[in-house]
Amino acid sequence: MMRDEITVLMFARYAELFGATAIQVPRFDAATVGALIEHLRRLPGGQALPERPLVAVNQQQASSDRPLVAGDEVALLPPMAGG
Amino acid sequence: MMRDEITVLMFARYAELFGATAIQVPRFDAATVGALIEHLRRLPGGQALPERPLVAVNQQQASSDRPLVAGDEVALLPPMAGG
Amino acid sequence: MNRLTDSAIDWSELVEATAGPGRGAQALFLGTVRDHHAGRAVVGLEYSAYGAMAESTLEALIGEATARWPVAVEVRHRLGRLEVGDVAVAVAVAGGHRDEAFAACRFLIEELKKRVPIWKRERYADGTEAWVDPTAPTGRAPEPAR
Amino acid sequence: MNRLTDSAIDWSELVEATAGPGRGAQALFLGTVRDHHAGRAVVGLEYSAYGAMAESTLEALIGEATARWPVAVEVRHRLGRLEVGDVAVAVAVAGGHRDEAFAACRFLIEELKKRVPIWKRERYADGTEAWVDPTAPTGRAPEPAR
Repeated sequence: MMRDEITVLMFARYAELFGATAIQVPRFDAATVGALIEHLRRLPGGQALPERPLVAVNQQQASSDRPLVAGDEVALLPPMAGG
Repeated sequence: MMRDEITVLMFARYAELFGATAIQVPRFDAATVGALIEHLRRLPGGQALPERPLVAVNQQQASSDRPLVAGDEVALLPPMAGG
Repeated sequence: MNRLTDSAIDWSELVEATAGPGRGAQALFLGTVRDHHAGRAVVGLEYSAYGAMAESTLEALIGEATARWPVAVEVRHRLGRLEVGDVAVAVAVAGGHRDEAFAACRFLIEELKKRVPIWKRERYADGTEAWVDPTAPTGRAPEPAR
Repeated sequence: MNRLTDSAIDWSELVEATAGPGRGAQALFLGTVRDHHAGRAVVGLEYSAYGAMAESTLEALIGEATARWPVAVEVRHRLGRLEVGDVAVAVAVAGGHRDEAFAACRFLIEELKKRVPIWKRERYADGTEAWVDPTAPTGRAPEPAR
């Protein structure tokens, strides 16, 4: 991981959309959670991503205005279906 | 059991009051559940019996005006404490 | 069907007995002997029952539960002398969804306590004993005047 | 603490682990794999998770439950490939009284379903598969446009 990249973990259906379980994104394209999602929706496979998917930053759910800094663990979470 | 007697089953604390697990009572002293209880309360040990204890007739809870006939299975039930 | 038993309750067997491929939600309730009651240290207790009526009342309660919810049910109550930690009662329910599994399980233990003729005599750490009366303010039956 | 496991859940061990001499009421909930969902015949499913967050969220839920009720709690969720009848999740609670045992058990399974990042892919009798989405009207996630 380069210093100015954000790693985005992908799970379940979202991993299938992108064909990847993690994607590195330049941090200037992902200054906030909302900007990151906009960026991801333009990537191949990203068109099926909802406009406001559930996102966790450092394992806590985060809203779309949450700023991202290098080293943040960002994860895209499809609707939960445990139990 | 004589034809004209009612057998009253006693359980738990009530069995201790009377020092018996069953008592035979002449049926003319026990025409109804209420009359039976009045009679039992006059027996040795019976003074500690409540005026309206829980009573089952043939394994169903019965009210004090329930008539009793020979062959009925009558039981005095202290407050239930299972579970 | 014998739902009263003098030996230890095999509650895991009850959970397995209620399972089924359409029943995705299972609830189990266990009532065990506590080491205290109403402020007194309990070392054990003894359950007794009006056996025939207890069995028929349990049967009726299970009929009410299965008429009200689409569930499979197993209930056992232990009688005789129990020590602290022993399982006194087990209610196992399995249904398609957790609403009905929880509701039927709760219904059965509540009604069992109210309606099934079973009695409990507690043994205390100080050597005394008393009948439990859940309807009395102290939780214990009054001692008879002797 | 590993609350996620790839092998069969030993739920009776969880019930025993929560027991204690002051805890007279124990509640267990098991979620098992059903043979149908939303009108389709299910032959099995596969659970996956965001492991680290699932563990930390379960830890937080247990903290919330034990702060709210005086109970001991054990929770396990199975991951990987499961067949019909397999136990997917187990919640064991023990407390002094049944109100708190039932309430905490119900709270934990409800919150787990809402907040713990675990996903489920169902396998159907007709050979197809789909991701489950409890928030979708059909109960299944839309297929991606390819």
